[in-house]
Amino acid sequence: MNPVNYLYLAALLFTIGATGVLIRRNAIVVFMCVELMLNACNLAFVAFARMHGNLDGQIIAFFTMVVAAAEVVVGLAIIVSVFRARHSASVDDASLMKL
Amino acid sequence: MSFPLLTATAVLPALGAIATAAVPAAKRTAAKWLALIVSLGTLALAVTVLMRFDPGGARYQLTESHAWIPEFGVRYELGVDGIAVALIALTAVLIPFIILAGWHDADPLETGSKRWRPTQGFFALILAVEAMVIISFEATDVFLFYIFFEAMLIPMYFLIGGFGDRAHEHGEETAATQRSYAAVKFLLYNLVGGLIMLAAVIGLYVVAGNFSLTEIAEARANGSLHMATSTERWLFLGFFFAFAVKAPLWPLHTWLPNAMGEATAPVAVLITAVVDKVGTFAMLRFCLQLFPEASKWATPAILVLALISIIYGALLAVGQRDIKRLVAYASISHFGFIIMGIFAMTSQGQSGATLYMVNHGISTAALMLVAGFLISRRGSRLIADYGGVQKVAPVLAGTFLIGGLATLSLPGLAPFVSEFLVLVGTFSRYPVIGIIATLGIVLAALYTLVLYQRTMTGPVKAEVAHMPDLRVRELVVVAPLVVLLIFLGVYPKPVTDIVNPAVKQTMSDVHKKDPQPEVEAAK
Amino acid sequence: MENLIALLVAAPLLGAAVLLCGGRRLDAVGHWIGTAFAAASFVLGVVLFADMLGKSPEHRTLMQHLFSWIPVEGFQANVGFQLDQLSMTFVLLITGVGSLIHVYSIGYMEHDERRRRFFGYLNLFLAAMLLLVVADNYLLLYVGWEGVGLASYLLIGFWQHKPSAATAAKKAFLVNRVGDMGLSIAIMLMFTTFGTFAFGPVLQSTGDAGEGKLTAIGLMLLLAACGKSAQVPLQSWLGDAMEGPTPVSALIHAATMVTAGVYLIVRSGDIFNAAPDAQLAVTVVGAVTLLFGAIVGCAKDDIKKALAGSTMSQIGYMVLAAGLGPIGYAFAIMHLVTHGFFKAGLFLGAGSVMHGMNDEVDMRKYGGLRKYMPITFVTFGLGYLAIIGFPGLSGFFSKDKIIEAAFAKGGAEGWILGGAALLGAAITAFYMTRVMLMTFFGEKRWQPDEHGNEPHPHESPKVMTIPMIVLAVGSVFAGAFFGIGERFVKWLEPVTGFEHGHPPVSALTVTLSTVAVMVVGVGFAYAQYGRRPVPVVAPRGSLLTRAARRDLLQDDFNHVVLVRGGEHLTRSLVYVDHTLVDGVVNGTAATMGGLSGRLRKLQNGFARSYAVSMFGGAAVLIAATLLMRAV
Amino acid sequence: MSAPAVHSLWTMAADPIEKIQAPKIEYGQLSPTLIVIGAAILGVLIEAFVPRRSRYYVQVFVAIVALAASFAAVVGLAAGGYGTTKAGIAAMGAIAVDGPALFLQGTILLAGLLGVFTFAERRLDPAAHGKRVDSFAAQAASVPGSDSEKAAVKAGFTTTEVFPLLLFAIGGMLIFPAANDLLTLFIALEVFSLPLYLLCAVARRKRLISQEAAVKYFLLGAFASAFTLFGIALLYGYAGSVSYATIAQVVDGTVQNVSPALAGTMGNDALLLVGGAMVVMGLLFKVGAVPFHMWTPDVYQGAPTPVTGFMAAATKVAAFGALLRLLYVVLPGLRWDWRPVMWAVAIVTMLGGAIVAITQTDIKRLLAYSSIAHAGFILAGVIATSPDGVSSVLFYLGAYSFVTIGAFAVVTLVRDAGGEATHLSKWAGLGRRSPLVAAVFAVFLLAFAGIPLTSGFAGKFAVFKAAAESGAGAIVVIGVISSAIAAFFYIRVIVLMFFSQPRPEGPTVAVPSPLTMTAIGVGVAVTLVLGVAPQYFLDLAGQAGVFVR
Repeated sequence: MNPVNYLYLAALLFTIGATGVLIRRNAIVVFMCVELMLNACNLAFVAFARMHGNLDGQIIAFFTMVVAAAEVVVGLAIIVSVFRARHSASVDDASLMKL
Repeated sequence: MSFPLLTATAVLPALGAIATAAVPAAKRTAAKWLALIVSLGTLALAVTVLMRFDPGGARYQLTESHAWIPEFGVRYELGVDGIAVALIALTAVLIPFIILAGWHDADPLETGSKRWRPTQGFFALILAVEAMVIISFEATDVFLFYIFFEAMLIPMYFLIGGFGDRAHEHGEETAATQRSYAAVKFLLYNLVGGLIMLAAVIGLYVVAGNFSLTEIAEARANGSLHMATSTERWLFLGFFFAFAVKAPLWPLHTWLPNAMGEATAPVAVLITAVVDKVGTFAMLRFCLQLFPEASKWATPAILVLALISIIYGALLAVGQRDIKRLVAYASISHFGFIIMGIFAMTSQGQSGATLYMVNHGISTAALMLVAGFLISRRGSRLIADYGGVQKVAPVLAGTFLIGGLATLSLPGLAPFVSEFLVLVGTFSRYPVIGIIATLGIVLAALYTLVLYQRTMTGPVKAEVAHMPDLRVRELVVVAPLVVLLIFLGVYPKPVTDIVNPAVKQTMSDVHKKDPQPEVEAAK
Repeated sequence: MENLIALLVAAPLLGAAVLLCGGRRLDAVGHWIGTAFAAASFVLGVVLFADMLGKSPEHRTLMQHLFSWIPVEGFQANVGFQLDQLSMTFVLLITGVGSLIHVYSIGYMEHDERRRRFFGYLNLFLAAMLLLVVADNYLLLYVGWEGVGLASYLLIGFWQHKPSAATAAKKAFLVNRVGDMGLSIAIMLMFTTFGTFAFGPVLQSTGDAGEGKLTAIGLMLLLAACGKSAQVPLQSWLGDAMEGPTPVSALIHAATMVTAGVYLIVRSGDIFNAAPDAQLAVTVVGAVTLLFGAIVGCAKDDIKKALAGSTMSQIGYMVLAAGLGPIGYAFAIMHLVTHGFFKAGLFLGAGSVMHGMNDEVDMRKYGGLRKYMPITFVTFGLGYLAIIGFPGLSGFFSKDKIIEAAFAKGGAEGWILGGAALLGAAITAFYMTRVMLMTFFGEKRWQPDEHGNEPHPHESPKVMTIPMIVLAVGSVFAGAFFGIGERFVKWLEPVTGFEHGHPPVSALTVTLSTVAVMVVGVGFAYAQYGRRPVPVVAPRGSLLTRAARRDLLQDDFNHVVLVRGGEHLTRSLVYVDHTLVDGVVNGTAATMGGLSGRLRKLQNGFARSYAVSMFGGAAVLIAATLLMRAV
Repeated sequence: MSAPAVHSLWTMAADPIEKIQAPKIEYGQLSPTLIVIGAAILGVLIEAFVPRRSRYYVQVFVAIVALAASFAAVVGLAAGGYGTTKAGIAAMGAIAVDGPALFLQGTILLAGLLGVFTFAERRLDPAAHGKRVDSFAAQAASVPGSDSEKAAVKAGFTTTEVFPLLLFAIGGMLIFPAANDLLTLFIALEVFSLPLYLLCAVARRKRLISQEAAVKYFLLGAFASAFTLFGIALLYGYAGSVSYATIAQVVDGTVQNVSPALAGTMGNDALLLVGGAMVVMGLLFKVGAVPFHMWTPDVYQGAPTPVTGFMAAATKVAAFGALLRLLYVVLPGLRWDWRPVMWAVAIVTMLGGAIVAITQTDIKRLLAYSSIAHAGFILAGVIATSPDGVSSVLFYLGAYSFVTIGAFAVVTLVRDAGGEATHLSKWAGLGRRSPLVAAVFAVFLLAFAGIPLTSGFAGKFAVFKAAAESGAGAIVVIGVISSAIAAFFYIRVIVLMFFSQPRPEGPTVAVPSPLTMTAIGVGVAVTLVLGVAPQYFLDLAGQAGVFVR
């Protein structure tokens, strides 16, 4: 199967994730969409690694997962603290600062 | 390595400014005296410069040159020609009078925090301005000049915005708002001008590779530095715009009436008699030398603008109800004459213009400072609030009249010489413009005499009935100015002798010769 | 000898400086100091005169170079003096009459607490006027020219507490400034044409210059002369100038300053000789003014204004003569001098009358004063006879010559100008007789003023009468002295040149007709004011009379056209400056603010919309990059 | 030195081998980073083991020592010629040690040092229950206004974790501009971003907006880094490697396609362009360039002011460093593709920042927008694509970071009952109440406005000059115009401080401890010195103007 299709899939996932970030209100969901985008990247990396026949991409994928994990830690911490303060996880509620 | 006289002339007031600012809040009077002494010291140095300067000698004298920012090709280069010397002298002469005239202008009304020291600030700022003005007269490096041309805005800005007339006809609150409006207007106008000039300065660097006025002018002269016509014109416009804002030239003038109206009289004098001169001076020194061709190209347009300034400024002066704004518009008219003289490209015009800068400085100082004394007595700037002052304060009225007569350039007083030179210089190249400009002298008579009549003559108004005549301090300020006006009116030769060689140089920079009289031409 | 010229000018200048800077401590003696300095310059003048008589007519000119004034490349202005017969004449007139009037003022200004300053101004005037006539180049002349203007401004407005005085002073200065504009333009033209503006070089090289240029110069000089000498169309200020103290009117606005215009034209004779059109213009101005002034003089009830009108008209004669070229110059100056005597005398007389009448100026409130102030009556009467050209008195000689010369111009012009001059003579006789009758003859018509204190007419003190007597003597004999044997003409000829005019009719006819019209004029006046009592309240009068009372509406014209128009112009300009010029800038600032406010709205606080902008931005970025490659 | 990259090591690992050859690490040249990160880890341990009351002192001590030592190391390296002659690639091609890297690391470290000072300030907030407190929450985890928070305050807790977090962030920033392959770039990005997200959330006062700032920053930041990562992926796909050198070679076409199998990807310009654009976009987000700037105002306003100051200064430095390296080392071959785009970005950034700032009413937001405008000016230098451009940008960054930290430090001083009084109206008449503070702030504002004799002018001039020389005259003119617009709002603040009557209920100016004083003092000193005699630093930046490949 043409490896390029994997790339298309990755791009598709990435776009879905981005769209999710743009349209979903719940901070958690938005965050999950970001994770989705990261995973799309991982797919792309792996696909490219296979095409180039070197392991760089695969290694990077691991790095990405670690980074994603770290982001989860930080992100959830922030989101949860906001949730506890406002009893709402909606990004749109967090709009005290504007203009 | 001789004693850096020029640097000293600029550094002394700078240090004086710092010292004055450092005087503790309680020692208000000490600060005043310190400032006065420093300004007198500067005057002494300026006189030394005058003495050491040899009109017949090299174009730039007492030069100093040190590396400063090689990265930008910037050098610390100082040097004075006749024009600069004359203007430095003017500055150094006027500042002590300005300080003396503003003796009580900055005494704090309400006591703010213990650290709030308006008086110290006021005089420190004046000295700072003096330092910057002097160094921009001395700088022969475009970048160096630009730095101080711009930097002097800041102290001026605080002087305008921070200190206003005592009792203001509309009350302190509005006064404050008007002041800050005037200050901001002043700063923004000049900043925009300066920034546009910055673009041109950078452009000049890109073209010329350094900032040394002498080198670039040299290279332009012997053709080793070629500029595309369009480039030269753009750069010229960039420079000229900044100077025209500063000068100010119609239609970039509207900041001046606000600034002069709201500022105290001494500061107003500082603006129009000292700081604005940097603009006209720079036209002579930078525009003509760096961009001779473009200057000639722009001459017609500039002359027309100058002509408009002359007539327009005078007409608006007639229409003013506020003494200080009237003087401001009169100054606009006079700056029109100066610029016209510069760009008439005749030796009469340019010598006249330089002389005009000096004379206008003195005459405006005389008129404005006396007006300031008058205003401080009555607490109003409105002409309508006065009348019959001549009866109660004859000396004040007399000096005011002399200042006015100088403003309408009465023969026998200094401004006449310069104004006539400018007119002749312009007329001999552009007769029509010259004739129209002559209308200016009628209008000048109109606004001056109307002002005098409304304020000084007629039945004595009740509010001015007990107005004291000039005090000793005020006489000390005015008398020397009057003497100067008369002396330079009868015997301007000392100044012209210094200026003429420099003007001859400039004329050769722009490759212009005076038009020949018809009779010789016929032969 | 030369150095005396500088002293001549310096003496009164010093006097002015002393008096004006001296302060109150000089109040007691100020008037004596002033008079002393004036007298000193008169003595100097006499000494120089004597010296001059000692030389042969061709070598009488004294030159003195003092110092280089404004040296700029081609433009070399010097402070230097030139004293020739023409200047000499003026020097004597100015210092002589000036000194007399100083003396007179001692009495006249006795009760004014600012007398010291008054004398200071008078001295200042003398200095400026002397500078004007002894300068050796036009620019220095210009200095004197404006200097006398300043002095006249200060003196007209001497009683500043009166708004009318202040206004009159301002008006005088402004109208003069218009004239000065002409002078400065003339100087510029000279500079561009001859490369100099010193009398000698300019006047000698008129031959090399094009006639067009010379005509232009001539017209500009004429404009200047009109301003200073109150000639139509710049005459409007002279009437108001009477607001000044009477000695001022006598000295400045009758005898000396107002004649400066004539001096200028005669001095520039060579230019006019080479520019016939300019000359014609001069004669026209002169003729028009002499009629204008005369008509105005007929209608005024204010004695000083009547005399002012007469002054205008007499100067009209001089200008007319000056416009006639070499045939007229000498007579212009001659009439100028005689006029200096009798007109000054008349004004001093008027002053003396006012002095006795609580400063009442309305002739309708005089009448029968001859009984109360005999000396004034006699001196005034002699001056009267002189001005109407009563045979044998000075006015007769000078005026008659001018009329003759006018006819001698020849052709239609000659007839028109001559006719105008004759008519003028008649009217002169009429209005002067009117003044005479209304003031000194008939019944007393004065009543107590609103404060109830009735004037007690009395003769003035000696200090005032003596100058009047002296001037009266001058006005009687000067003409004969000058005229018989063409003494005056010979004296001036080396400077102004002279040709004998040849009128189409014999000189005798001209003289006789002059006398005839004079008699007619007197007769009319007597019929109207001598035979029947003069109403205290002026009758409405004919249209012409009413127009004449208002200076033939010339002021109204100025008011409507210049003043009103000017006010509107300035007001609208102030508006424009505020709304348009300033508005543009404030407008840009405002638009910036508005733009900023609108862009601010994008920052709506919603993280997702931020994300949208980022996403969009990224899309644009990518698209642009690809596009760059594509193109 | 072309990269015998780590990755080739991995690829070799595919076939059987006798012995594993250990990777070669130049510890000396990496010492600045290592010191800081080590100190950060140490900080974590301190949090775990040192008793609460003495943590603060130990943390501050460790942080300051570490940063100072690291800075010393940077100076040492620079003196050792590693910035110029001995510049090279370290850590098997992962990190470049060259002029720009060292210059920027030095700047970041100094900024960090001043940052630590402002972090450690404990005199400004009124003492809670007799205990000195800094501007960080007593217990970040506790709900604002809850009992647990009150208890924490009463107990005198303070969030001393901020110091290790700061150190981690600095560590990341040190790597960021030195990163020599895209992976390191990404990791560094995350390493310094994540701590900053947290730091934004831990303000003591106004905690709600603080947390909101954190959320926004975090979500948008993660969003942006996702883009970056995808861009990296595409570049990797294009070049078959993430090492800058290799990519550059492929771009220049010096490496020919190995096998036709790779024709689809290797050397496919679409991948290159799109990938490059996305990576650049991630960096533009960090520098706050329009249209990726929208997080800036909110985050700057919400975050604790010391954090804002540090972030505004250091992040910009690091991000621009990385951007420069990317554009100058990886994509010079694409100059003609990205320059026009960057032109556009620079222009809209300059104008946008300046215009929107006019109508701001909160001093912190105002400074945020001004920082956006400045990002635009710096971009003008970036697109000069000449060594002059690089050095001008370096100089500008150095000058700018000190002004920024100083300015925000002053903001921390002006306080009223509700903490810092950041609304402009409250600053009215400050000049009368405390002339000195107002004067200092005025100096910073004038520097922002680029008035001569301040560092701002020297920087602006350098950047514009470089741009003009590279033929970007239009950029210069627009830059000049926008700085005229910008001048307007700086002046507005000065007017407010000096020419308006003080409000009776106006804020007080707290007297800070020597820490903040030092921060402000250094800020002023550098501003004036760089304004009057910039030559030395210009030389420094000039020597540092060359990237190693």
